Amino acid sequence: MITAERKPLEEIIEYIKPFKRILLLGCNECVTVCSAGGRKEVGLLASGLQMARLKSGTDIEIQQHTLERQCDPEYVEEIVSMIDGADAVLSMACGCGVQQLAMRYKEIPVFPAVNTKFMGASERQGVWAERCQGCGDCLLGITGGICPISRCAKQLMNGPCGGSTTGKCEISEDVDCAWQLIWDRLKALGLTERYLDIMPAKDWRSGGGSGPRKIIREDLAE
Amino acid sequence: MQNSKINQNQNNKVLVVGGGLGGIRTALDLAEAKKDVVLIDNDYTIGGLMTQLDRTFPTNNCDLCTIAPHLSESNREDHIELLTMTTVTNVTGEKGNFSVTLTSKPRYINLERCTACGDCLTHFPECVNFHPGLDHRAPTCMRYPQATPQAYSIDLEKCTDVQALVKICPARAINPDDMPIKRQIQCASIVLSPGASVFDPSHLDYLGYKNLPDVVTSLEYERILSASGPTGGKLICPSTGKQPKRVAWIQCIGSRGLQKEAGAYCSHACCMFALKEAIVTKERFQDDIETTIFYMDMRTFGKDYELYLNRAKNDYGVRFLRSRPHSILQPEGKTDLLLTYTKEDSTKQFEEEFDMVVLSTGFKTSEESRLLAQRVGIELNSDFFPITEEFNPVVTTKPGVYVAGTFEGPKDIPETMVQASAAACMAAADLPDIIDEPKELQEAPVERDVSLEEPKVGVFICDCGENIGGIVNVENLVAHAATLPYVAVAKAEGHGCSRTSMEDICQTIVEEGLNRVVIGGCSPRTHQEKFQDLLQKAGINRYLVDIANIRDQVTWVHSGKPKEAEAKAKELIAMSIASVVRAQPLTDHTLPMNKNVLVVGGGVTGMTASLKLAERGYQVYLAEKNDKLGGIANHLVKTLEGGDVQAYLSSMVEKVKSHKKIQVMTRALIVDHSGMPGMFTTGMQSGPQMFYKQIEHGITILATGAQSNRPDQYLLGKTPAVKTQLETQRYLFEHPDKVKQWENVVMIQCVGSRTPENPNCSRICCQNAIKNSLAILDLNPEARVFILYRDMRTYGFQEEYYQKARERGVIFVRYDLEKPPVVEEAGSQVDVTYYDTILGMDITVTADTLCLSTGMIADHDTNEELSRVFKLPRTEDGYFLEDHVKLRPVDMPVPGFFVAGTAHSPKLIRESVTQANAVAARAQTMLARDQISLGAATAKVDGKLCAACLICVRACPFNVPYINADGYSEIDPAKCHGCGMCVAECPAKAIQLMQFEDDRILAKVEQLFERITA
Amino acid sequence: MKTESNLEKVLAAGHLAVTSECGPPRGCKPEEVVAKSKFLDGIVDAVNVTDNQTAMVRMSSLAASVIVKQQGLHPLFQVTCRDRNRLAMQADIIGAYSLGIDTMLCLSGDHTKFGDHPQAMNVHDIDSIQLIQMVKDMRDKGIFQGGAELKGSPKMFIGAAANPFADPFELRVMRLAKKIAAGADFIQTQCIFNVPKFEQWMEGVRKMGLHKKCYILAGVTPCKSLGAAKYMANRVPGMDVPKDVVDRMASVPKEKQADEGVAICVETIERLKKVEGVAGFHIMAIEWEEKVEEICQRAGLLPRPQV
Amino acid sequence: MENFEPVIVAFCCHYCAYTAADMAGTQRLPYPANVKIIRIPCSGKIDTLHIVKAFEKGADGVYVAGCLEGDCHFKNGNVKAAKRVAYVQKYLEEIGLESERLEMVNISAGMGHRFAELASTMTEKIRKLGPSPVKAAAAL
Repeated sequence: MITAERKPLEEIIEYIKPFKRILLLGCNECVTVCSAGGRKEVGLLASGLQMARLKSGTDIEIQQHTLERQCDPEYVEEIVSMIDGADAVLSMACGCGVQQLAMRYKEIPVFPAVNTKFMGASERQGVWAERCQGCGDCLLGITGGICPISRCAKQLMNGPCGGSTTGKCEISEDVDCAWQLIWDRLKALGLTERYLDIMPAKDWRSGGGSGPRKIIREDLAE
Repeated sequence: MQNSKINQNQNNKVLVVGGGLGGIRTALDLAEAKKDVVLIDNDYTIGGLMTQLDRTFPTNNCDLCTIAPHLSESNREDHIELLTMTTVTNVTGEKGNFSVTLTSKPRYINLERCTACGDCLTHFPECVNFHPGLDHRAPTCMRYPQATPQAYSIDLEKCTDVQALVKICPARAINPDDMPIKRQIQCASIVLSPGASVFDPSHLDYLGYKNLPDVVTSLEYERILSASGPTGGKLICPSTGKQPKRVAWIQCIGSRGLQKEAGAYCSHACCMFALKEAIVTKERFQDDIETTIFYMDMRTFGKDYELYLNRAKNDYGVRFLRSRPHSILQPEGKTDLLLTYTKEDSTKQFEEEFDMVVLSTGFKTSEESRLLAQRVGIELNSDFFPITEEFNPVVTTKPGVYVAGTFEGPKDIPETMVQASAAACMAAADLPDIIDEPKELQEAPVERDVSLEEPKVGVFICDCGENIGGIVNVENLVAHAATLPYVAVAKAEGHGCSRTSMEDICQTIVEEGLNRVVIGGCSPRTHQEKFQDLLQKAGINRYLVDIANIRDQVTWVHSGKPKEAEAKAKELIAMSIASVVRAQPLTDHTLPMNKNVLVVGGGVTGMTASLKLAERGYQVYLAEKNDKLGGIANHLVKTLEGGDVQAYLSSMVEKVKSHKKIQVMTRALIVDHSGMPGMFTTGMQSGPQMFYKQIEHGITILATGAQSNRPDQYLLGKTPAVKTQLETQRYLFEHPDKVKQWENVVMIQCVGSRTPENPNCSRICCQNAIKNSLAILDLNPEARVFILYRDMRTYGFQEEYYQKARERGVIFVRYDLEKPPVVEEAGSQVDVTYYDTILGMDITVTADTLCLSTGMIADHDTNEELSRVFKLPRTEDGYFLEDHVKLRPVDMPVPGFFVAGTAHSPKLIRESVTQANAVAARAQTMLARDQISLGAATAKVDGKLCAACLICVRACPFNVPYINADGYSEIDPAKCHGCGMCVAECPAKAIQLMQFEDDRILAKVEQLFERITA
Repeated sequence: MKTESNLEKVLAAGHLAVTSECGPPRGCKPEEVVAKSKFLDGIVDAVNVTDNQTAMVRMSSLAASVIVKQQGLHPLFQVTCRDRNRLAMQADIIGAYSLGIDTMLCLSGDHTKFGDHPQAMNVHDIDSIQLIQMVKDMRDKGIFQGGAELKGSPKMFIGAAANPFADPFELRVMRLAKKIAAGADFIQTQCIFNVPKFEQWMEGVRKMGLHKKCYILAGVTPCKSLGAAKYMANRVPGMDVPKDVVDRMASVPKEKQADEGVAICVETIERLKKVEGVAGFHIMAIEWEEKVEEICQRAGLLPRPQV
Repeated sequence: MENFEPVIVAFCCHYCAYTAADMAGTQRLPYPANVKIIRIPCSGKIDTLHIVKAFEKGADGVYVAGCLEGDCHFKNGNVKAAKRVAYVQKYLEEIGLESERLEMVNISAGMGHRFAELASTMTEKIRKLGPSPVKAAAAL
């Protein structure tokens, strides 16, 4: 899932300062799941903005709506009737959603209300952790199912650096050493021999090294 | 007349004597199983001793909160006739047909009229019985707000101006002409649970209790700690009013035959009681107060109690001194108390100063209950506790009369609850089978469909006598309410909860075609159900009412500021109106009840429960994993008291096998399970061929037992000279000649228990060692028996056998976990070396036999498998974990599941039998119904909004929500507890809690501020 | 002989080699490099020139190496993977060799979090093992990492680092094996205070015969003060300073602590000499270069052989 | 703002705090009428949105009252409530409201005194803070 976090309120207020009628849009996909931009957060932000604007003595009208997904044009089309009543759009979706809106509604400014963070997994209630950097050439099959690209601070592909201490990364005690995890798992799987193979320098083209990426499924693409 | 419901000619009811926690439980169990009960108590309100406790072990919960739901429950039950201030004066007849004379003292208050407003107390405090409780030094004013009945009581003798008192009551409930009432009732059986009183140490001069204010009993200390106690929860020394710095507890006051007039028994609960008080003290004051417990043996033998003891020691730093206190003195001119004591390993006297000393006083039967026993005609033992059946401690010497709780013998709350349910089971068995009552049929009014109607609100505002009307102008409130949107009718209602007002409200609803109701009155906590019932009677959905609490939370607390009070009352009423217009009709969730029972485990517990339920006509499936019934009892010979286990067991097996309604399945293995409470389906493989079959049942009883432990210690299994206590017992029985040749026998206690690996106490081993050593001495009086122990835990009446063993020369030597005995092989014998603390050296005994008290451990494999299949929680050491360790000791958290016997925790046969009976009673409360009602306050998911994010799945404390096959969250209303935590965390706002929907809460908020922003 | 490196010559001749370290200045002060070089002249066989050590910006290690070279010493050019991608690194290596630098050390590099530019991106296009492989291929196969032919190969004597004390311990020998397989000619270890643990690691090294495949220089550091010992014990990830070392530092008065630190260092070297497979020492006297001579003197490592 | 009378919303859990409020009534313990109680089944039902909405609509102060720690009838609702309150406190600061206007309290059913005491101290505290800036701005 894509994770995100609400931007500081101050920054959002600054974006929409010149505008009176705001269309605040949530997204019922990833940002709902990570509690950053679902119906609930839309309500909270609307209320907060309302208060902040009241305090500063400027009027604001906020229309709240949550789309099923902001990254699909068909869903984005849904708000076509609401756009007319707004001076600006504030989106609580990830960067994909914001861009989709901006592309579709060229005549109206669209602002992000969240910072898109990373592709992650739920560790437990309320905690999301980075698990993938979309390198486009998945290594998990040879690293015991644990990704050194997204989980090692130095993206080391051939083993732990000298800073690995009791299973933790040198950058923080809260961060697991990815290579400790990989090693433990390889051991559990009886695949420790595999570690001795030198993993060659990575080809980063698949990971964005050659510009914006696209996937085209010939059988589906029109 | 308060006894209007008692039908004089029927003997299909049970008399329950004593309205403490045990009596309430018995009455509730019977009532829920549709048996009629007369519950009497000699006090003004029910609740007993527990209402005076601050917190209870081992959860340290606030008691008031845990008992409250039970009390109001008992008042609501249709089958219970509650008579307070009432005693038994005579009993004639026999089982199935008793005739009992009851005498009630006058209350001088009409219960039907009294609204518990408290005006009488305010104006004539001296005339009103407000319970002083057991704390003679500092009475507490109002006992507790959940008092049942919700009424006061008048002490007319203390009243000088009766007329003035009568006038002060706005409800005209005071009746000075009230008379004692004598009445006769017929009943089929009687349950006695009048409780016990507490030992009074006043006559023990050396403890100074009478003269030194800072020497208090444990119950008094409890009152001082209690938030509703005399000091408002402030811990202070009574003499100085200052917070103490050093508090000591002295155990066994009035127990174990230690003092003059003390009982010879152990009082069972005092060790835990003292631990709790010390822990609560430490929790609140940490290092500001030092806590010391002077004890002989710490008896923490209950389920997970040993962990509690370890917590007190290790986490809270409570100090434990194994010692015998000699005296408590207060040196002239000082406020300190000087405690003199000797330690276990020397005769030297030590002195230490304390600010407060708490005497852990034990239980004692009261004169009153001895008299009761005499009147009822049951026999008492030398300690004045009832003589009971050897395998069934709730059965007395008189058929049809049962006992429970501390009246039966000293015990703690969970065991009281278990006995109370067991007594209910026994008492119910004496009743004729009931025919379905027409009573329930008559209340099924047709409900009007209001879902498409515009809201039409009726607002009814009580004056509650002066309580509301005396502070605010009710007419103003009515006038204001009438101006609000959707309000069709607004009127003043006098005492809204009185019969006449209720009728008026009902009529208005019908005549005006109202579809929403707001009551302005007292707390919804106490009165919501009453008004919900009223709506139902008036033909509209019961959930279309909202109560504005303008008494307890307005006029009572803002009486000094009538203007503000009136404004606030208006606001609260407006908020209720705004909220109720958004209320939607809700249906209580019900399920049809399958009346078959699955009992898992064919030991004594499982068989007892099976028989009890089969005898009531329910089909029982009894699944046993071995090829033979009887469980661990197959290995037992006799009980401590001399009961013949094998004879008991074989007759029980016979009965089970021949009962038409019991289907026994041996070699049975539970493999799958599904369904909801009241309609389960469980699949199992059984028999030599392991055939698979499915059973439909409404109740599941877990009686899977435990295993006897066999740790690899002290050469067990390496030489025949070393045996477990269980093996020893068999050996004594089978080879008496060999026993006669023994010279030395050593027993080691706590083998494999109370260790870091298995921290809990096995409960049964101390009495086992005593039992076997007495048996050895019977066969061979010359034998020298050594018992190496850590704490002797012969609780209750077992203590007397312990004393007997000491008298007969059994040598008791204490050892520490750090210095365990050492055992070495010595030919056919073993050398046992232990450290003697008194001699200060190692002693070696060459023993012919070494008996290891290895105790019990949970049946991990079985329990783990079953907990997985049934989704039930277990304790850390593998036993099943009940719903509430205190108040629901045999109910599992999943409705329809019960646990009994050693599957719950280690226990003796009679304790297991009691639990088995208790479980049978609890099961009958469900089996008696045709439908299971689950209430309406449950969370509901809107699948269209749900993002299947799992946040509700993780937030639910009861693991109810799940993502269904359609890909959205689903909450089973049968399992939902209605807390609303999922609702609050749902990021998609896809969940609503019925009765507390977001729009209703927000409507209240918006309404409150309408005036301000407008 | 694979290269012209002085260090390789010393090692190949069977001498115990000695290297030390020179941290480039944080500004345009070439004279500091000159001054540090003076302390080490004639004392060591090669001087490690660090590459933005602890993720703090300094004079580039290439430039500083050149200055060291100009002083007549043998620079040991350190390269980390943190700041440059494979193009930049290869360019620097070619440049270095062209300026007469023939010995280098391949490192992952400290994370920027610890330095003075925590905002900076960590490059890590390749890791240290891939770097070793890249240099080896440039030297032996004459090809760039991308596969194209190199016109004039850098004949680098390739070093790598090893930390016998980091976790998971059992991986430490295997990781060394990987570095050697990738092409490391010599190894410099993390500072050794815990000799028994190092011996344990060396046992593993010998078991795999790794000490025969490359030269292992044992790292040592003199503690300047009790504070420094404590800092290394508690704050530096992957450092193992046993309590008895700290206690020993604490047992002497403050003014004698420096001497004690040197004494411990010398004793450590003496103990390490007895460990089979140790081919020399890497003395890290951080901002204390003037003491290297004394240490070498007392440890009997002087004079340095002329090869 | 001479005669400023704050309006304070108290979200009280059914089992403990609301019962304590009733008990304050039974014992006739006066507290300021500024406090208006909204009953919820468990403090764990408190919704961050409802707290924020109360401020938006004009509350000068809000507090959430749950059972004592360890006493929650639904296991851990009060702990969850405390976390949510702390979260909203931060948000209030972002909006420009003093976080002291919001509080989490724990109270047992028997603590009528404590309830009255809390209501008084909360009212006093809010009185000192003055009217909510949001309400003040809306009034202009």
